[in-house]
Amino acid sequence: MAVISYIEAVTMAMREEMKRDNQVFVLGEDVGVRGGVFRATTGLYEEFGEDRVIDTPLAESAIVGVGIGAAMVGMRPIAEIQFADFILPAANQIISEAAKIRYRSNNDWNVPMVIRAPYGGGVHGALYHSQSIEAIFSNVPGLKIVAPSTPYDVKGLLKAAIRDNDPVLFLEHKRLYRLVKGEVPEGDYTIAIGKAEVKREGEDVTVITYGLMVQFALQAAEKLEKEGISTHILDLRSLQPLDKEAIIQATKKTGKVLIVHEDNKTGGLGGEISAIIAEEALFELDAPIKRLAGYDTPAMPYSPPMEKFYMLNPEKIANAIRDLAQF
Amino acid sequence: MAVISYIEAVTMAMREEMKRDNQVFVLGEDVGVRGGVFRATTGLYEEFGEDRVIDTPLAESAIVGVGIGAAMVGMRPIAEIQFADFILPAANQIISEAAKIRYRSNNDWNVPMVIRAPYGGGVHGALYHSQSIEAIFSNVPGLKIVAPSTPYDVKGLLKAAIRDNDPVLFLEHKRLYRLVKGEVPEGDYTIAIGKAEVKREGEDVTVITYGLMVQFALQAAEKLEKEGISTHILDLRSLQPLDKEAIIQATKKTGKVLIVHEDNKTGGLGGEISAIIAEEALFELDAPIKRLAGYDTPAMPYSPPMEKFYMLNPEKIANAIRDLAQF
Amino acid sequence: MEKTMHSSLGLTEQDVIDMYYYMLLARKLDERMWLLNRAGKIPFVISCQGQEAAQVGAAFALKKQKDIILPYYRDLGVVLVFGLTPKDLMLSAFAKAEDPNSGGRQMPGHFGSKKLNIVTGSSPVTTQVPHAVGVALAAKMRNEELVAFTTFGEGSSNQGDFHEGANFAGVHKLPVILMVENNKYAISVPIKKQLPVDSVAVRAQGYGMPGYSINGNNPLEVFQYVKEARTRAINGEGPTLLEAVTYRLVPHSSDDDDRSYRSREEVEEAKKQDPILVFKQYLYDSGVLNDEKHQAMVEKIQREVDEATEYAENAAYPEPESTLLYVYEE
Amino acid sequence: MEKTMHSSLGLTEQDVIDMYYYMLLARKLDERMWLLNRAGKIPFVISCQGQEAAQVGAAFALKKQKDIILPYYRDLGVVLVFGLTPKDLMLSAFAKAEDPNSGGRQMPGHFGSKKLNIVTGSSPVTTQVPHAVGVALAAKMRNEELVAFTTFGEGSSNQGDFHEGANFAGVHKLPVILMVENNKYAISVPIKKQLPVDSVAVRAQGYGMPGYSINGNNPLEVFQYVKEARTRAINGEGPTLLEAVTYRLVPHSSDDDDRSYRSREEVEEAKKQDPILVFKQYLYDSGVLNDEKHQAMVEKIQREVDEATEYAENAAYPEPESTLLYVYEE
Ligand SMILES: Cc1ncc(C[n+]2csc(CCOP(=O)(O)OP(=O)(O)O)c2C)c(N)n1
Ligand SMILES: Cc1ncc(C[n+]2csc(CCOP(=O)(O)OP(=O)(O)O)c2C)c(N)n1
Ligand SMILES: [Mg+2]
Ligand SMILES: [Mg+2]
Repeated sequence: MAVISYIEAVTMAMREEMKRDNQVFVLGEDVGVRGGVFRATTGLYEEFGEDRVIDTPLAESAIVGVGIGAAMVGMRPIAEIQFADFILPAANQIISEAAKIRYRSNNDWNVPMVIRAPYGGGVHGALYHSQSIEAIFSNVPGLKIVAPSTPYDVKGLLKAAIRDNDPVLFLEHKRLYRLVKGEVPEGDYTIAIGKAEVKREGEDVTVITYGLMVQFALQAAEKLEKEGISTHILDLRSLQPLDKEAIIQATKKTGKVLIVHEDNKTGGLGGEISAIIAEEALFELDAPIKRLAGYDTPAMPYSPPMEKFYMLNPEKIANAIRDLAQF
Repeated sequence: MAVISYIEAVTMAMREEMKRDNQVFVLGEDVGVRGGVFRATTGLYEEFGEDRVIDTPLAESAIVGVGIGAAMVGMRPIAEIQFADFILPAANQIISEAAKIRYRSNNDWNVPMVIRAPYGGGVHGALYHSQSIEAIFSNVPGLKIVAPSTPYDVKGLLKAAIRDNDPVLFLEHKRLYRLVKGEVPEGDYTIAIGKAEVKREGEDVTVITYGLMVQFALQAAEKLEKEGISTHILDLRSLQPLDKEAIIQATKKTGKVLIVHEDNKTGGLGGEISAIIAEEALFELDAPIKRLAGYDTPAMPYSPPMEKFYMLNPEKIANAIRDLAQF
Repeated sequence: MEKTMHSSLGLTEQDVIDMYYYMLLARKLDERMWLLNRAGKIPFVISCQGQEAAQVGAAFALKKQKDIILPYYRDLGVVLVFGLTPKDLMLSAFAKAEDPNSGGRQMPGHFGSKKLNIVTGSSPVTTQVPHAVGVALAAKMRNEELVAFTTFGEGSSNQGDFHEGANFAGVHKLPVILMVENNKYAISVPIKKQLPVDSVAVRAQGYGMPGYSINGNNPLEVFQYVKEARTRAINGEGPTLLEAVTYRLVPHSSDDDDRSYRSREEVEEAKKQDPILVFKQYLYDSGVLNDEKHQAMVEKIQREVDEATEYAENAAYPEPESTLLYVYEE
Repeated sequence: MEKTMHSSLGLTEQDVIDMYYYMLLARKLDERMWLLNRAGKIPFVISCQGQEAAQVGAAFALKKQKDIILPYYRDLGVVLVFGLTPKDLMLSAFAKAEDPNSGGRQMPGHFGSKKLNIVTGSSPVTTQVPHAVGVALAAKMRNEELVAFTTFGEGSSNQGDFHEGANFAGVHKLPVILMVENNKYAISVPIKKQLPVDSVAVRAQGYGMPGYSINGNNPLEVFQYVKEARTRAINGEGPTLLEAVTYRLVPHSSDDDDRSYRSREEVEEAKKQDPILVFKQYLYDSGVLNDEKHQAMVEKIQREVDEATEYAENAAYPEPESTLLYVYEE
């Protein structure tokens, strides 16, 4: 089994799906000859040609809207939004259109489309190349949202997303692109959208998180183990639909829950997760449900000391786990 | 003191502010001669002329974006989005621009603008004229959100919003426009953004809500009083920033919290409210934190039996309060 | 109009009688819906009145079961030609379970039927333009001989999605026809407050495509231009922007009152160009139609509208719980 | 260029020397930033190289402290003329607390200074177009004699905000100048995949405003057209769309490698039209500049860039906790 990076897993999944099904195609800014500004589409233009790897004009609403049109007649577009921060011009097409088409047509039409978007900070990206955008789309029934944390999950979930008959927003953490490598089988496998995974078993404190923060939480847990604190880590993987059952099980495991996300705290996904627990597993709790999240500022500044101040890291997570363990 | 409707309070606040400050102006679709499709701007065109009551082309991103430009140089635009459902083409201007301008310029520039948007259902508006959109904007530091429930609050909060030096999304529930009347003083008063209000004192169950649901909750409480159940009702009024202190106080009051909103449950504002309580007042609770909210479908259908099935109403709220009281 | 215009366009007498029939059917259905609304039987109507010629003329130039259409809310005339029946449309107006457009989920005017190649529509204006371009892109990728046809109002041509969609279509030379139905108003806002130009068609130049402003009260002229646009599209020559100039004869919708923003004289003046009257006159002048035939047609339509109304009124509502279905694939 | 072009435009010898000075200053600052980036001292650069003539020519046609500008990320030349200093710009490149644009919060290239009438910019492209229109609307409402001037790339002209903003400006005949800096690429995407037309300027017709495609390598031509546009705007004749045709001489940004998508020959060919060289030649030919004066200017600029770099490198970072400031009014 090859050990590859997170971004290579993105590319591998797309390549395999494009080979398997010639309805699958890629469209976005700079995805062609350039292979994407992050290189996620490297080699696809050469292999599948410019008809199936389309460099679009700089217009996100058209990228998504044209994708929707093609998807409705049975194509399987993978639309790349260059940075998640630039998805907002397409908000209307995603929320009013893609997510509502099956419902509004009473199951007559549907939109089998994936929208890939590199998100997240810690990359000197400043206010507009660092944002987490999942919360904005987490109140949108009809849309699925996936945010994997490992190369293995990337491949399995991206393939599942491409084969899904509903629109999927596929969030790739930019910092993970080259930070994390892992074993990824060459052949075909998918991971069901909507299923979380326990990434580490533990007894004292439960961390519920996703994306880059899974990796940071694992590092924190490693460290805390030496202090005698045992951390249980649930990787949500899918943000919509959430795996409620897994959230409740993970809560029961330790009775102390820390929800971690890089996105702003207020109005972030942590609220929903906490509410599920407070509604359905309140009496399993031995401590308040804690949220460790980004500050409520408009994303993170460029200046290194400010970015560092803003970003979560394994230390901050370890501290929060420790506090909760001692509660 | 005059008894006026919710929508008349909207008009009164705008008229008084336009008289007071000639930097205040209105722009939007059909706001001029037509006086708005709901008639919120009735009479303003006649009184202030077409330069200050501007019928714009049909383009929400421009309505907001042009407003931002004018606001940055010191005007005080009130932009009307005809239906909240149609705010999404302007999502980029609101979230990437209006909300981030003060922060990104290190306090050099700011955007004193109000965006008014009629939202909510129960008006035969079907999927695209019934939506609640607050959740999409509740994860946006830099933006304020207000959603009043009474004519008195409308006037005081809209005046505060117009005088605010940051952008305010002002959500008016369409169903309340003519449903609710109340006493509203002619003269000048404002209500601080960020302050909730207890709309009814009670002992058994706390309802935390906003907008139309405040009125429905009051009706439910009235009914339950006869059954011997005493309901405490907190009207949030401002959704961003949330009045945390008031939420915690209201929780302490009864130990049993029901959060009610018309918007979809998953990813709705209820999650954030619940999380605040579970984080900061967990041990005040005598029961799970319950959320009564819209179903997780893409807004409500047109067909009357479906709309009725979807919409919350005083009976559904009373049932939820009763269940919690008996917990 | 020249008396023989239709034959020079290759249309038979039966064709033009059919055209007229669909125009009149659209009008009569629309009028009935207003009556039903005023009688409190249906909550909402949005009208085609004044735009039937543009709609029917265009639809006749397309190939049913082959071309894919993305109509906007006023396009009663288009969808009737494409196969939605009076009954289907009344079921939608009454929001009944059998409504093929949305099962009663959407307001009337939100058309859609996969089997009839009518793509589902929504309320936020102009979102269908990029969709049409995407449909055309798929057709090009698959080498399918079809065009995507979409319509929208002149007010809606000011939305960003128009620009982005048109530009994409132009760059990729896609088989798509964008037809603006310019009815002079966006609700209450007159052209001069919406557009700094006399014609939306001039915008075509910015997208490297031909653009024509045509008489939307003449179904034959619209037929001709759409047909030519279709031929260009099929031949790989790319998209076309058409502007069919019409007039909205009634208020924006049943919730609107147009007296506050336009004079009765203006409306009366426009009624003289009512496409139904103009085309009827043409058919009489060409000897294709006469009072007798016309009367028979009116009666037939009357019956169809009556039957559709009766059926829809008595049809079942959707089950309340069905509200929860089809958020995702099931 | 005619040797006397500048005087026929009413520009003095000193004016054109100043123009050249700002062009060269922008170039030298930009080159230094690349060096600093390659040396690992600053994380990011986005360049003006190749577009200095368009920028400086335009800025010279505007009135400082009166007109309001909304520049895009490449507009080093524009903002230098409007009063941001090399020190200010290096403080931004090093993300230091004193950076007047954003206090180190934004990437370099995100200009802003209220006291210099430079409106704060962001990264999502084209959002500044409606802002510029709003600034112009305010000016019109207040009867202020000023224009709003905004720039953006040709790729960005495909965003909906361009269309919506331009249309709004056209309808209200607002005093705004929209200038496209067409540098032939949007990152890696060449013109022919972005635009179905040869020139963005043709789009002006769709917005009822004049549109001109001009030589962006000639600061005097750009000066002339912007000046005329300004006069029209001030006279109440409304907006203008200008397209300054240039070439991006370096990769998109310090994160880009342009070898994968354009040939070295193409870039070398373009360098022959490098606006700095072309304008230098003009000044020599006109007898305004010679080797001696040029050398002195180069040395002065060298010193300014050195001093700015040194100052900024040694300046203090913002306090980490200041991250929390200014989300709302305080
Ligand atoms: C994005 C959006 N904004 C606002 C509306 C509300 N609205 C519905 S129709 C309409 C006017 C449309 O005018 P036009 O495009 O000219 O079409 P017409 O109704 O005249 O046929 C408006 C503003 C909407 N449906 N979508
Ligand atoms: C809305 C949005 N989408 C994508 C990007 C990423 N991006 C930054 S610059 C750029 C290309 C811009 O090209 P052009 O407008 O021609 O300007 P140039 O950089 O060539 O001067 C892209 C795609 C962005 N900044 N904003
Ligand atoms: Mg119209
Ligand atoms: Mg460019």
